[in-house]
Amino acid sequence: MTIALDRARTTRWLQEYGVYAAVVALLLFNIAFTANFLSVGNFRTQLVQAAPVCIVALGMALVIGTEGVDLSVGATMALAASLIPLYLGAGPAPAIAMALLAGLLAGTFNGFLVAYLGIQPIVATLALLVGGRGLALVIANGQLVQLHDPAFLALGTEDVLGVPVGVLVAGVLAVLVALLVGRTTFGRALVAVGGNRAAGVLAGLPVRRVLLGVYALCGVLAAVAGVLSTARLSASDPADIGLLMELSAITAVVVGGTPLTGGRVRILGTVMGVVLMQLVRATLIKHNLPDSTAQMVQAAIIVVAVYVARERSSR
Amino acid sequence: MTAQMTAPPETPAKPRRELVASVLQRQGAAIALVVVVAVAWLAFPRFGSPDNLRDLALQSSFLAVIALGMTFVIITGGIDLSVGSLYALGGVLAAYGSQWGFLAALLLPLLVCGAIGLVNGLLVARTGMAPFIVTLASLLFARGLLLAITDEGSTTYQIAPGSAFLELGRGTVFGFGYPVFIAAALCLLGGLVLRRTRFGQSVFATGGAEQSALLMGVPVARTKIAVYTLSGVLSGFAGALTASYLQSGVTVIGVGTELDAISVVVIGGTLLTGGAGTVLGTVMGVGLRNVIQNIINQIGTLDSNYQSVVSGAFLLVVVVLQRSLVRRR
Amino acid sequence: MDPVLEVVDATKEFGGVRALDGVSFALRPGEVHALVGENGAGKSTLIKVLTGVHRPDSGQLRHRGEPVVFTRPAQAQQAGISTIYQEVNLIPLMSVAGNLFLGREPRNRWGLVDRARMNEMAERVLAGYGIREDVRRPLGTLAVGAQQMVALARAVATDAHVVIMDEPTSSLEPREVETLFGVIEELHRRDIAIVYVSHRMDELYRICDRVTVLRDGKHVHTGPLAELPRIELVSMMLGREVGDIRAHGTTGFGEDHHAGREPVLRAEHLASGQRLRDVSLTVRPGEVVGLAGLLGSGRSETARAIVGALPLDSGTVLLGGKSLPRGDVAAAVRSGVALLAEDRKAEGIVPNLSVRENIVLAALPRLSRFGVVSRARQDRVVETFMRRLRIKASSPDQKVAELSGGNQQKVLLARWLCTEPKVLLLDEPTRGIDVGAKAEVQALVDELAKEGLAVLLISSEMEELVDGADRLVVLKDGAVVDELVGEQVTEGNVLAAIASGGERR
Amino acid sequence: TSRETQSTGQSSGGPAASAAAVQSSGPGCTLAQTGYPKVDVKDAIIGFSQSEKEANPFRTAETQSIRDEAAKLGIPDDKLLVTNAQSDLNKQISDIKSLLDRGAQLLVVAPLNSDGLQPALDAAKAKKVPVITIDRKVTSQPCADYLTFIGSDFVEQGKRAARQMARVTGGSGKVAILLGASGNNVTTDRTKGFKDELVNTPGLTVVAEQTGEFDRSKGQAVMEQLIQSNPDITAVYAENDEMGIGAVTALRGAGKQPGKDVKIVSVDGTQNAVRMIAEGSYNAVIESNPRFGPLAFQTLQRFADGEEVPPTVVISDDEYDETNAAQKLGNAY
Ligand SMILES: Nc1ncnc2c1ncn2[C@@H]1O[C@H](COP(=O)(O)OP(=O)(O)OP(=O)(O)O)[C@@H](O)[C@H]1O
Ligand SMILES: Nc1ncnc2c1ncn2[C@@H]1O[C@H](COP(=O)(O)OP(=O)(O)OP(=O)(O)O)[C@@H](O)[C@H]1O
Ligand SMILES: [Mg+2]
Ligand SMILES: [Mg+2]
Repeated sequence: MTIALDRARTTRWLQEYGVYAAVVALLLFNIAFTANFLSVGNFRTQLVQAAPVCIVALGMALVIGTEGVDLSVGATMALAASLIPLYLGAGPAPAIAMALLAGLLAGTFNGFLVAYLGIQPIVATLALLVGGRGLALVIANGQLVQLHDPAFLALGTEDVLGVPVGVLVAGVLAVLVALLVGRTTFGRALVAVGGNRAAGVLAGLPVRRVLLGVYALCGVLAAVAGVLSTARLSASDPADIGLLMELSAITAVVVGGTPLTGGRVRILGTVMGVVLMQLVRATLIKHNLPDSTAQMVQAAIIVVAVYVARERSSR
Repeated sequence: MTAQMTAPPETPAKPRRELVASVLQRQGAAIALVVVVAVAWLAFPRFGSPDNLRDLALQSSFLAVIALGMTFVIITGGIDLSVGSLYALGGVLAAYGSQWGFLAALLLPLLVCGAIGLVNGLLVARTGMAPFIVTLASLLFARGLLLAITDEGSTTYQIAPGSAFLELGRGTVFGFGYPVFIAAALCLLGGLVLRRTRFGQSVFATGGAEQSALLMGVPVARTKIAVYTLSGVLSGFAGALTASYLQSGVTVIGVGTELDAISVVVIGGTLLTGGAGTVLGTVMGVGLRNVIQNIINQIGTLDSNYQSVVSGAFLLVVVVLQRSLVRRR
Repeated sequence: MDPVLEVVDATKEFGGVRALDGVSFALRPGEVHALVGENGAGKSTLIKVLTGVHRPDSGQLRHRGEPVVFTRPAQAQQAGISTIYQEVNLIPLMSVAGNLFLGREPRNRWGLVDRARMNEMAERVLAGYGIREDVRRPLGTLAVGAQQMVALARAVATDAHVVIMDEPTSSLEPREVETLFGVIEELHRRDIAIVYVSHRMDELYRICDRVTVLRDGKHVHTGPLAELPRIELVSMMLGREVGDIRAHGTTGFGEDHHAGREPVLRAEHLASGQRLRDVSLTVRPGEVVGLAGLLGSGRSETARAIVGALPLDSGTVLLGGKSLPRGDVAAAVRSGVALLAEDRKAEGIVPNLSVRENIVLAALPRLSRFGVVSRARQDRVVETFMRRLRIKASSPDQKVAELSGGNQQKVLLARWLCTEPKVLLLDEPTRGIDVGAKAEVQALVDELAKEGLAVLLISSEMEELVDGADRLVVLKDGAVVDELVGEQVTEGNVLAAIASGGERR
Repeated sequence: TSRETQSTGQSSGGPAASAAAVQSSGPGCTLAQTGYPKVDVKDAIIGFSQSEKEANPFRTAETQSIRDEAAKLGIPDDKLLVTNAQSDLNKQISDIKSLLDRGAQLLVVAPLNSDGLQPALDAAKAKKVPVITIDRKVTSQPCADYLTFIGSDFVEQGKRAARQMARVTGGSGKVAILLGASGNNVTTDRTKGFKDELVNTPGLTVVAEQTGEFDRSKGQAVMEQLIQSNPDITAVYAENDEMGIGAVTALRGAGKQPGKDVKIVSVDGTQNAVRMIAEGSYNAVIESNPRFGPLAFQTLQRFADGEEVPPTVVISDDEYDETNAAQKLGNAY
């Protein structure tokens, strides 16, 4: 009896805190077995690399919370990136504004398809995944463009209060999104829509507007990630930026304990999910494992992490 | 295809308007296909050439085999993202196995890809993990395995020119490649299994309302395991066919094929939420995709960047149309 | 007599909640055995243990004296135990025939499903239950009652020697209930043992031989039913003294109310497709208006139309003299209309959210400023209503999915009350909740009306309607056929109105 | 029999200058041998199948070079059919078949992959249409399955990169390799050549090899990781310029001076990389010449004229380093 109870408790604990435990375990492993791991520079690198994925994953977590999914985030990043060189002549602010506007439009478009036309999220956003990058390439005339505007590039290189700009942005956004989910009517409505849409309708929630808002937000966040990645790369590269980002983001969200069935959003978990996957990648590279092994190990880690964090059906 | 496959499930026999609407909805892809083909035939003189049609059929056959498995998976309410990787892996294994003869070339990919599909199924059915994430992991795993057996992709296994296995992908009847007939036969069989066997009924029941199906005594777990295994086997088989056709186990194929397969299944009218769908619809979806692709080629002057924009827009149009037809009902 | 099916000392926990606590239960061959208890007493759980849906944490299952372990419902079915579960558990997208024969489809000599024969057999079987629908239609397009009959036909069609029915009548209309009882008698004659769960006392006394009472997951009593006075049965279920209960009536309703003059709600000529043809009604503050009619007469549709959840072809809804925008639920809620939906699971609770979050869901705009929810105000509201409605939950943070049906219903009622509505539309507010909770809900409705709330009450239970309503609007085929006021509100008049279809006027 | 192929372009300066080809070995192929019809290039319908989107400079320059040469020869627009397979092997096969269907009499193909184009080649063979593959060799029979291959020797590129590496590092140091996409034979060859040649410089050791998938941002991300775990890296060999440029950004971010603290050698010859050499933040680039137009059309013409065509025509690749980068910047693509 007590054994059973202990097991139940352990399970619950793992479910709740599994990602954190995994992050800690991986950190310990690296400290023990990876050369030069314990250095400020190294942690900076990990955070800087994780920042764009994290920003995208925040938006993805919201979408997943509504029982949806957004496959077009990578394409949206490309769209945002493709616009930057066109407007950078007018200064970084207009360029960034245009990029974010593109993200907003892309997201709103997805949201419209999902909320007002009732198209299933996977298919609705698949259309933009297929066409969006093409559009970005058309805008950019198919070319990578080297950027030279120092103010814009500073976004990718400078620190504020000793923290890289990208990391700072990701951190602030994470806090804001967490507050949005936990404290606002919008956040409540979002989770309720994901948990039981029909009930949301009858409770007088603005279900469609909430969905539209969630996808729009996801689009904007993807665009933010696109801007930051572009600044970091010091080039607008619509062909490659954000490639397979949708899968990375979804993985991070799910590994972080947000179920794909909606009705629940875990923001801190999502951030930890991003950190976990980043550490996994870093570990594999640092130990110079060949691509084949790296991919198989990643697969195994995803399965184990999600297995531990899954919602158990009692039997 | 035969009458059994064409018959939409549970035709409501009552009012005619309802019937028309339901046919439009269920066979939306077929109707769109007819329209698109007619337009292409009129607009592009070379579209109707035997060579073009043969190539169209052949190219469609590989995707059709993969999408067949995907149809089963999606009807159970699941999704299989690993098919693209398994397709590539299957091709490599077939080429590798061909050195020991026909049977090895055929069985090796079926066994390995089937085993990965089985693991997908076990994880989905027994642990309650989301199919999306389970198959995403096996997408990575299968790619990794493929790289491992090809020295990080540096070795491409060739099928010896005299090998009997080559005939499978390269033989023709009336100029149409064997894969066309094989895919047609598989789809026919798949349609029959889906519509006319208890297993097929279990597939529909599992996707329609899993909890109810369980209470009604449907072997839900076994059904899920079976469909993921089937999807794995079929992807591996499509890979083997492709390898035979290409004479080698090419490592660079199959990237993004899962999205192709999902979109053709959806275009074919199968609900992503599960519980409804037809094999015929999927076949039509495959046809539609490849005809559009072919038309883009016929135009010839379309900038390569615009091609994906057109594909995306097209997918959107079909899905929106289909949705509005469903709504109308 | 040896029991055909028996559990000994079964215990089952769900994450800390002990749904069954050392329960033993034995079913004798050929008997109709009633299983009763409050909401959340563990009836459904016990049934699920008997049929292999759940495996008990401890305890033993015996089938015909032999210890067995059912790991899947399919195994119990193969052993001859068939079940109609509490919620209609069929496949909505699958055809009626497909549902009926799922898993035992007739096959031709190639082993393929013989659809023609299956449809023909299905038609024949269902005709015996008074259902003459196209069996190729998706099951989901049938009315709920008809679906329930399909489930019944399915359960009985297998050659079972045990049939378990978990609240089979909760969504049946009287005629269908009679059909069901006919089937039960037939099964009784064939010496098939039946477990019968229901909250309706009349039914139990009419058809059951013996009764087992559960309370809070524990076994309380097993014995012959006929000699057990009704009031004693109820007292065992509730765990209260007999005298305590006698003081209350059969329903929780009190006297008629004093309604205001001017109607606060006025619905005029509502029409929507085939389902709603012409419905006009008014509700005054402090008045309980009942909506009577058979299943499928359009009562739920009327309520949905009033809040804007049903697209209207024509008609207007006026609230306090101002017309509500069509098809805008949010606007209706904002103006003070609240609908407690019929289907608690599908349209009511948000299962993943806590009791607290479920309660404040509809009132969020009032509890927040600039879109930010005020914790303090929220907690105050939640606490007030949890106390007032006596919601049994371990804490406001408990997931609502873990509550019993009756408590879930109260949470939903609380959700609407905290929006401080002017008009409350209650669609089957006591369906599937136990006698105790039912009386509480009824008393609450009464109290609310006294406070000046306008209430529209939809119920399939005649007693509830007649006792509760000050005025009754009778619907038939989507149109108002009669209106009964004051003294006219009697069971007989309602039935007459339905039967004559409005000729009385 | 080997033969020197002459450059058609100006003798110096212009982009076409580097399009000069060196000879190759093996028995030649003649029109008579194949029994193909004689088709004059200027009057023929010519099909060009590009493999990937023209999103990187190499592909852009390659397609442009074909178009430019066709224009130069006075071939009208509607007689040069161009398709793009968008990195989809099956699509390239369809593309080639559809080119044949549309009446192409001569084919120039930039294969997506060395293996897997057999069905398309067979279709061309059946229609007696000669096929020249450019930039990537296919594993089929020259003269029988295709006419000839024009392209760089990727192994040789790797070797030259290793020699440059030895030169710029002074023969000692720790090298990180940024590999191309896995499963790509360009990756395989450039790696093999580099490692084979590197053996001759015992002072240089490879300490890490990780894929950057020919992508700038992946190259950058991998490099950032490697700098942290192996701070003693003194040189980077990137298998294309994009990853090399990514490495430059990564090194700058880590506070190192690319080109000085850490030497960078890569293969391709894009404007961006060559400019960096001139600026001193890059060390050497081995060119991978994309200007196949002149050579391709020339070879087809010679074949039509009945001359013998060698099975492999190696295009000459230039080399950029600190000595010539500034003045040859115009050559880069
Ligand atoms: N799957 C489950 N997970 C968690 N708790 C559960 C689950 N199923 C039942 N419970 C809990 O077990 C207890 C018994 O529930 P059960 O459904 O057996 O009650 P019941 O007697 O059938 O009530 P009702 O009359 O409302 O149908 C309740 O407290 C319920 O919340
Ligand atoms: N999804 C549906 N498709 C077609 N007809 C439907 C559907 N849902 C309900 N109906 C029909 O609409 C009519 C009214 O529905 P409903 O049964 O909800 O009425 P009601 O009077 O509210 O009954 P109750 O609330 O007691 O179930 C019925 O004839 C029913 O068969
Ligand atoms: Mg129950
Ligand atoms: Mg109703």
